[in-house]
Amino acid sequence: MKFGVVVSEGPYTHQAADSAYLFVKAALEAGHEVPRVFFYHDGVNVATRLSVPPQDERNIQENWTALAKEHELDLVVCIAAAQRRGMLDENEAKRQGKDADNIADGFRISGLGQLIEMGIQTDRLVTFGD
Amino acid sequence: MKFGVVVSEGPYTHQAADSAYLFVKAALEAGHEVPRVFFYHDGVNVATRLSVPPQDERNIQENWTALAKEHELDLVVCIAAAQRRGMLDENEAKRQGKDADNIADGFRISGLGQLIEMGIQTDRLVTFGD
Amino acid sequence: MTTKKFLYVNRKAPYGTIYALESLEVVLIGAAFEQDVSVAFLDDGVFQLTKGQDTGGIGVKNFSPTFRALGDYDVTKLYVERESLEERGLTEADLQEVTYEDEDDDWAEKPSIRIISRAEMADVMADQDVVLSF
Amino acid sequence: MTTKKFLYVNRKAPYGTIYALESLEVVLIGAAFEQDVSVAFLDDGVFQLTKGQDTGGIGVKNFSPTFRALGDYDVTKLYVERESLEERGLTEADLQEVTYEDEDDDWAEKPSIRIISRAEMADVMADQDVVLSF
Amino acid sequence: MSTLHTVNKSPFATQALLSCLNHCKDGDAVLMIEDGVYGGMAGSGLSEIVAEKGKSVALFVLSPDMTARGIDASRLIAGVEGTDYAGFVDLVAKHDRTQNWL
Amino acid sequence: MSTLHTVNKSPFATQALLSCLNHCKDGDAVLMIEDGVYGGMAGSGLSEIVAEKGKSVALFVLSPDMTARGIDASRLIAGVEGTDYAGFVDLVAKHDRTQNWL
Repeated sequence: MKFGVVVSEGPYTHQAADSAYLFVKAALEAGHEVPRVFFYHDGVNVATRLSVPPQDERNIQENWTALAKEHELDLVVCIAAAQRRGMLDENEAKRQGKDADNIADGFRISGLGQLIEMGIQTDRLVTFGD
Repeated sequence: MKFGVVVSEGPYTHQAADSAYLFVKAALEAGHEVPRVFFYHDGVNVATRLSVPPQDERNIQENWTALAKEHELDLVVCIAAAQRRGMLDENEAKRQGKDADNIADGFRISGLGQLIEMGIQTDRLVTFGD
Repeated sequence: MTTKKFLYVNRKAPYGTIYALESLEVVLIGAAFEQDVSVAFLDDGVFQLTKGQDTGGIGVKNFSPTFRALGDYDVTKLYVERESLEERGLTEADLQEVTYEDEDDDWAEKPSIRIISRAEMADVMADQDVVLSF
Repeated sequence: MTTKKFLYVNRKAPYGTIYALESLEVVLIGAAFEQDVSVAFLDDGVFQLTKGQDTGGIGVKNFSPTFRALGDYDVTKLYVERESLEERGLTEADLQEVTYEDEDDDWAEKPSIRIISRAEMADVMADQDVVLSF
Repeated sequence: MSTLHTVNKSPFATQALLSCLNHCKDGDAVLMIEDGVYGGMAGSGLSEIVAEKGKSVALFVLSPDMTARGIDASRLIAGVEGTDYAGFVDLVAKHDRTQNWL
Repeated sequence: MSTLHTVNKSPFATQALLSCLNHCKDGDAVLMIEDGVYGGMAGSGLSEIVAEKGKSVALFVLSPDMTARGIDASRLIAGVEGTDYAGFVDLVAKHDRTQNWL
């Protein structure tokens, strides 16, 4: 079965990004497909490569990047939500005249249409948020 | 009278950063001092210089930076909260081996002790959060 | 492309948090995909539709007029829960008018807001393919 | 340096959100400033002190043992509201033991957790110079 | 000695306002801001509880937040007073401490 | 046709669980996760409401979240079942749609 997953809250602040990660792992282990994970609202902050959590805490971004690499996941960061919150990739930074970017490997920035498309193309949609 | 202000939630997502901004402006206009504003929890995200809000929305970071410049405000971003959430200045980026930083002018990164110190040295403490 | 029943569920008040605004952005973008769209307002979500919102004093963008544009995007089913209104001391008269032009009825102007009971809201929810919550 | 009465107010459950953990970080740092510190647990904040927390299954750090270190930082007044416990079906026996050594009483080991009524909690709150809420 | 309490949550969504009212003392003030302003509305399922507390504590709503949400001042519970940010600042100064119910 | 509902908030802090229970239909399932697991505890002021709903809908709590918070399975309301992430996945697959009460 195909599962679409939405992450709506930021890392560390809310458990949503952790719960979603464990859910996606379990879904993949059970033989389901997860064609896309969509990061919306503060969920876009999961994608920053600049976080430095304490050594005895999990690294949420690295967890997602590793899972994406292992299973070729499509991790999509909503561009509208990301712009408000200061999440940019190299192209966006150039386009917006910003002198830095902060999106980690394994995440890509795209439009809200990708959320709707995910709803259309998957069998189930699960949101983790606040 | 001296007012200390804490901002505990991220920009746009929660109204806290807007309310705190209007409160600090009103306090200064009434002749009070605001020796420090402390950004904690997701409040640290207010300090990103990479945000690009829609043209018909306020720019929360620029509002704070301008107010800080006008009134020589001390805007302190909690280092522990900032590290988790990927908010770094140039020094921190270097120290942590990160290839980019994102703190805007007018904000400085420092420790939680600055929050306690603010509580000791001000007459009133007001928190805007979730 | 497959047509699915999409329900956007709004349970939060406007302005205190961004969910109401960012939900509306999804509804507008989603309209381009020509799905069967419904929007639900219950609990504090009913506050999103109050008329007379004026955000000049808080420096935040007033997005409430955008609801009136939904008809142009063929989003014509805005379900509002009666019990949620009542618990908050609101009536239909406190909500802004949102209408659409019915192309199947000689473009007659019709109300988009449908006040329904909690039990009917549960029926609407149970009749969807995709439920997006904000 | 001035000595003020600081109260840290905890009203949120642990792990679902970070407030409980980041509140504890403030308390620990604040201890170095030698103020008169109290910590209040009410509403869902009482869940922070339950014993037997084991976060292995959710990949999040278990910070509950840190409460037991508070005594070493001279943070010895942890006020827990009885009504909040009762509404949640909890008793003092569900909470972990937190103690400190009383230097004024030959280093006798004493409980840091003080179960108080809602009215007493209101009194504690009204007796502070600085109230920090999480 | 008295306290200014602020509440920024809708009383229909969270327990913050109720908990605040349960802990404030005679002579304190409660200022409802952001989504908290809904707590000042008359005719809701919670209005009576709020009005009753208004006999012993001073109740305020932040007018700019009220106006933003389309609530007319005529909808406020009798005794609940609207104030602007300057009034908010005065309330903070006037009371000995501020406690924020988040 | 049935729905899996998830609730991730403490029922003592927000109205999410109550609103969920008020809208789910016979044969639906409700899974309490994150801070939502407190809704599954026996002996609280809300246990009776939850237990009563358990007669018409299937009630679950996510065990890893329960264990994290120090709640032993023996504390659950009779009829509320613990499940792990694999069980969560199965519940999503088994029901026709998922509705998340945030």
